[in-house]
Amino acid sequence: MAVDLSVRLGRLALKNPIATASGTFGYGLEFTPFVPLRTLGAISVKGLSLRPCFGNPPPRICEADAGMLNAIGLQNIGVDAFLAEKLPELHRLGATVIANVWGDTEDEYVAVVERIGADRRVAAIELNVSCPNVVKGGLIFGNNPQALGALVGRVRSATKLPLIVKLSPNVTDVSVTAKAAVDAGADILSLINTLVGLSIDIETRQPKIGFTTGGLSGPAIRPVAVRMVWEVRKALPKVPIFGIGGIETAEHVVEFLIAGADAVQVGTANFRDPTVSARLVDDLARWCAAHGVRRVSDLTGTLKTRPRPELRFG
Amino acid sequence: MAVDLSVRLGRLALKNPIATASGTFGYGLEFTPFVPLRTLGAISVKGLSLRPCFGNPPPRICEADAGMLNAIGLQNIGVDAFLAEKLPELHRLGATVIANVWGDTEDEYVAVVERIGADRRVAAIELNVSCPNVVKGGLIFGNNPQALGALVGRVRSATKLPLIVKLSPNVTDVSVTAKAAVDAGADILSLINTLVGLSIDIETRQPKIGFTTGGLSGPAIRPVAVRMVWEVRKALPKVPIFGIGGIETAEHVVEFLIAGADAVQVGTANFRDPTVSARLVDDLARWCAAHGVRRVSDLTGTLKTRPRPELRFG
Amino acid sequence: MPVNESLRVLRTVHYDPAHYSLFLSAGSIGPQTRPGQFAMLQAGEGFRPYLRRAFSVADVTKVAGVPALEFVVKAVGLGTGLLGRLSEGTPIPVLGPLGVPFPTDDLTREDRVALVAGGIGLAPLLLLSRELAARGVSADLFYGGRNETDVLKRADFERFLGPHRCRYATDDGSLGRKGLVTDLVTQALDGAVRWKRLFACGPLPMFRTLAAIVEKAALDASFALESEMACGFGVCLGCVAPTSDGRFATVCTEGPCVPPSAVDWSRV
Amino acid sequence: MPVNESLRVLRTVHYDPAHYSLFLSAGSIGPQTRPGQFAMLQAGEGFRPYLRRAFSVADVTKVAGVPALEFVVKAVGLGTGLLGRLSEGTPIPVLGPLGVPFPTDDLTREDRVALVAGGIGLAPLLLLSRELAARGVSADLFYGGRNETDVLKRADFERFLGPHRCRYATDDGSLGRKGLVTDLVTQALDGAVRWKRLFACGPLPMFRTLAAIVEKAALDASFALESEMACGFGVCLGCVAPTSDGRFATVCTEGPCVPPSAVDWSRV
Ligand SMILES: Cc1cc2nc3c(=O)[nH]c(=O)nc-3n(C[C@H](O)[C@H](O)[C@H](O)COP(=O)(O)OP(=O)(O)OC[C@H]3O[C@@H](n4cnc5c(N)ncnc54)[C@H](O)[C@@H]3O)c2cc1C
Ligand SMILES: Cc1cc2nc3c(=O)[nH]c(=O)nc-3n(C[C@H](O)[C@H](O)[C@H](O)COP(=O)(O)OP(=O)(O)OC[C@H]3O[C@@H](n4cnc5c(N)ncnc54)[C@H](O)[C@@H]3O)c2cc1C
Ligand SMILES: Cc1cc2nc3c(=O)[nH]c(=O)nc-3n(C[C@H](O)[C@H](O)[C@H](O)COP(=O)(O)O)c2cc1C
Ligand SMILES: Cc1cc2nc3c(=O)[nH]c(=O)nc-3n(C[C@H](O)[C@H](O)[C@H](O)COP(=O)(O)O)c2cc1C
Ligand code: FES
Ligand code: FES
Repeated sequence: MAVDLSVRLGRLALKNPIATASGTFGYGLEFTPFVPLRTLGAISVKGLSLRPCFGNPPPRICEADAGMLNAIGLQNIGVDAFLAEKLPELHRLGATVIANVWGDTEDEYVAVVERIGADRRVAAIELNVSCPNVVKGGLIFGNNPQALGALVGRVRSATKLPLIVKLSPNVTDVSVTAKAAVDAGADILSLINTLVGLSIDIETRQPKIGFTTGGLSGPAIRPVAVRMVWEVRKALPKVPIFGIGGIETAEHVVEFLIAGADAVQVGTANFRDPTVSARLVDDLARWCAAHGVRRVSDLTGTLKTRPRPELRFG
Repeated sequence: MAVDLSVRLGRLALKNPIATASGTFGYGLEFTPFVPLRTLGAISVKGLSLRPCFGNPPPRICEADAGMLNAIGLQNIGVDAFLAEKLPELHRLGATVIANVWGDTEDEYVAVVERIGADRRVAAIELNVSCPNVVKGGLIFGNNPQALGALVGRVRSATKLPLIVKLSPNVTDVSVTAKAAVDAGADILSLINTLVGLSIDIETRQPKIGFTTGGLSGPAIRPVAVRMVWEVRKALPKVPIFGIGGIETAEHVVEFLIAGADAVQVGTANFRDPTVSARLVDDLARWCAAHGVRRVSDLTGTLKTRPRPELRFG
Repeated sequence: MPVNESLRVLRTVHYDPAHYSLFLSAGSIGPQTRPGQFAMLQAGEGFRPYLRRAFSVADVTKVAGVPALEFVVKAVGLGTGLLGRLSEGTPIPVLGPLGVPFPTDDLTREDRVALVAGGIGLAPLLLLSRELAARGVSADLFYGGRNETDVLKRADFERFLGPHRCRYATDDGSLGRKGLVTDLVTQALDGAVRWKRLFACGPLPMFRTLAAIVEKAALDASFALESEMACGFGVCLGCVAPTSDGRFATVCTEGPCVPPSAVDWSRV
Repeated sequence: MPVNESLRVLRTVHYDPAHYSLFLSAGSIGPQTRPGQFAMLQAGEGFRPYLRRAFSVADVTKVAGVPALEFVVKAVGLGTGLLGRLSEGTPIPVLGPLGVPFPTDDLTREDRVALVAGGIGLAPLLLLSRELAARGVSADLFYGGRNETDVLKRADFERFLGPHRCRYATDDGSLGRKGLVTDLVTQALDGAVRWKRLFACGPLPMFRTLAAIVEKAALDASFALESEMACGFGVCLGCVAPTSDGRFATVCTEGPCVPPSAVDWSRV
């Protein structure tokens, strides 16, 4: 059976719902030995800032149960170097590029976005407002609806490209920040970023991560990510969503779609297996065919919940 | 080397820092084939309500990566049956009993606590204000500092027993709810309860849990739990803490103590291995001896963080 | 009194890609186990799977003279897949025996009972057959599956109960009667046969039909239920089934063997 | 061009409880591998460990005639423990060859170089020794460990480089000179010997001392660094080391073999 894998997230049309997550796919070009970039729905590149950023001192990563912690510190070559040295080759290879951007201040965010301007080689801009535990920026933007709204509003007026806002899961009610972002002009929402975690080397009594805390990613966080996608879908039924968090198999992709995602981003799994993203595209097509799903977009938001009893759990 | 395992959490003195977590140890008596109850620091029994509670319709549990989801619905025999049928035997067996309690309203919480009164066979009362996704109660109390403060205040004046408040991890800033609980009279804090998650059976497109969402527990959540213990310890250095979340080995216990916990509660691990709690007491003593730690309480809050650079992560 | 012990794999016998028997050293669980009881097995050292898995003790037997527990397993996922690939000698954490066994104490040589198995539901009925045979209680077996390969352990059942006492049904007619096992039961009940008790284990649809049949026939019965289990000994409260008195009962401690009248089948 | 392929365990040789050699089928990684490069190995099917682990290719050789990759491993935890228990024939996902190799292209028969190994740091120097021997470059090996059992693969080193070229140091004096391997190097440098280049792999303290030594002696050098790695090919940015020009460089792609002068040892 022929399966239509194409999906539309508002103005952003993707040939399939399998994208790769920022910070786990480099600038895309590192994966050319493993993945034909043109076969992917999209690739979100490492978070870009106005100036190059050296990131945090090591140790930056450690393993966790069914996942890992990281505190890279958003090391990147800067938006100008990206546009000059990486984007042309990505374009030549037919990659659908999402520019993930961040800044310490509203002005920096806006400046990065203006550098990209309306460059047609960039399919969409993804605002990372969800770097947890940041000394500046992050918490203020990511976990505070007012500040988030103000930031998104300014960025919105700085670009005509589809605007994705990537939300933090480290909040009491993700639908509140989601609404704030959308009301301020976000076209698409990405969720989730990493959960703030801490892991300790008990021999040295030091955090395993130099920054002390790190972002937890991988299969460990999938149930939380799927839940938040479902919550935001319920609160904002019309807003397209990238589901992110612990995706390793086509079944995981289907789970996110059923919960309410229109597409997904594969993150940490790219480290365990650099070929996984391309394989997920094939596996997803096979799964749909085997299950009589002609259009993958038909899966989105089809969760059948049972009536909720007036009971609590624990 | 002789190791002193005893710990003091304010007025609550425990022979060792290994307690068992509510809802994962039944009423304690179910474990007599596997664990000499008197050897444990304490046992927190299944959440007790004013009247018996039948809980949620099945399915109530499913497996997750390095953990599980549950939405039991706080099924319990009720506080009166507990006092009449379980407590005497627990007392006879020399168990240190923590009564975990909950209600749908302030009045219900207070009523349960008054039933227990000043019963000397109960070492402490643990308020479960953190049942996520509850139709009534939970969210209001667990994730709202004002409502939490009001509740804890009323319960405080209803009992002389040490009062433990068990906090929800599903919040933007756990130190805020922690402060609210302590300002209102909590003696001790327990953290964390489960993270709200969703897992889907993609064949039926139904949630694997009848309640739709469930609480994520097990090793998957340990980094989040350790981080929150550290945050609350920083914010409230003098307040005793029970660290909870994904503990399976003595090394995990030590990690929580270094992060700032005075004692720990072992939860889901009791399902995988019903003998784990007693073994952790021995393993912890062995670890301390091997590492020249004479008093286990010397480990608490000894995390050596590095100076934090002005950098963000992701 | 349940025991938590580490038992070694003595042998694994694969019947077809989906079914196998896992033989573990009997440990101190073997001698204690009554028909209908189960054990919780940890598959693999890692966290995949994370929780133990529940399996009925299918037989307490011997492997090359060594006392053994037999589990008959259908590979449906992570844990059942892994358990089938363990090499001989591998130690497995096992918790058991658990749960309420089939009620058999009152049965005598004068009694005749019925055993109804659907698919992998044969497991607890095999050990039951051994006990009934040993005590001289006569029993009729009705065993249904999708096709012939689905119907396992026939030689053992026929040895315990007598070949003439064993009737089979398959969806495709590849073995025994074409159709549902419950049809065989109805047919037998329409005949002269009177049973003191009916014991059953199988999928939910079979239980539903059977529950109606035994109620209509006012026949005493015991069903070995299934449910997703985290602990297996009554503390997680995850395995409950709705009861006819409006409660939720833990299948692991109030069951798995229960009278069908105790279950509210409309809410299952 | 790194390859992601599944390679089978050909043999595992245990030297002592803490050390072993793991031989995998060479696949298409073998022929491509240069001394100093490494591979990322996935240990186990489950999520323990979750990430792949990095190991230097210690040799490209043959096992019973079959082309093989040899890894010399020190068991320090989850992954290294698991990899040592795999049975022959087990397939392992392997990504390689990765990273910047030792610089050797400019070396000729007239040249003499030094190899300095500390503990498990022998691994990359073994394949280097094979290449140097094949190209007729003479090399002096200085190899230190805690005790004699810590000093592995001596027969191979001595076969490649000549026994008289191999000097050892142990903390307890159970083999070679009692003391640090770096003392052997200083001693040799005080003598007449002049090396075109010094290659080293070992623990951080050894690197620190050696960095000072080679700087003082204005000796060209290449160190094979270690760091915790998630991806191994430059995308997670997790494995960085501080550079003397104030940046952070990825050990997996800008290294692992780097001139010590490029590293800011004060910030390591
Ligand atoms: C008291 C009892 C006795 C049992 N006896 C046997 C037996 O003798 N032989 C046998 O083969 N199986 C038996 N089962 C079922 C067995 O426990 C499940 O097949 C097993 O847990 C599946 O684990 P898995 O990791 O392979 O599947 P998973 O990967 O966990 O899931 C795969 C599929 O199996 C389903 N499943 C998971 N757990 C259960 C469960 N507890 N019951 C039913 N379906 C489940 C899941 O919903 C999913 O659809 C018994 C179950 C109980 C409760
Ligand atoms: C380029 C490179 C080449 C290497 N070559 C070899 C080799 O040839 N032989 C060999 O035995 N080891 C080698 N290592 C080290 C090896 O990768 C680690 O020993 C291994 O990752 C530990 O994994 P584990 O699961 O056993 O330990 P874990 O259970 O993950 O941790 C146990 C201990 O090992 C430490 N550790 C974890 N990862 C690393 C790491 N990447 N480097 C150093 N320490 C670590 C942890 O901090 C912890 O103290 C190399 C590392 C790198 C980066
Ligand atoms: C090493 C690492 C670096 C990351 N860097 C970024 C980043 O620069 N920008 C961003 O928006 N998210 C970043 N993330 C978050 C991921 O994009 C993703 O949201 C998160 O890891 C959850 O998905 P996963 O579980 O599939 O990894 C990073 C994650 C990891 C593990
Ligand atoms: C099946 C189950 C039932 C639980 N019931 C309760 C409860 O009744 N009251 C409560 O405060 N916490 C309850 N919890 C939360 C645990 O006490 C604990 O806080 C949480 O599981 C995290 O610890 P763990 O990862 O060690 O399991 C329950 C957890 C599980 C898994
Ligand atoms: S499986 Fe835990 S109560 Fe039944
Ligand atoms: S290990 Fe990922 S960048 Fe080096």
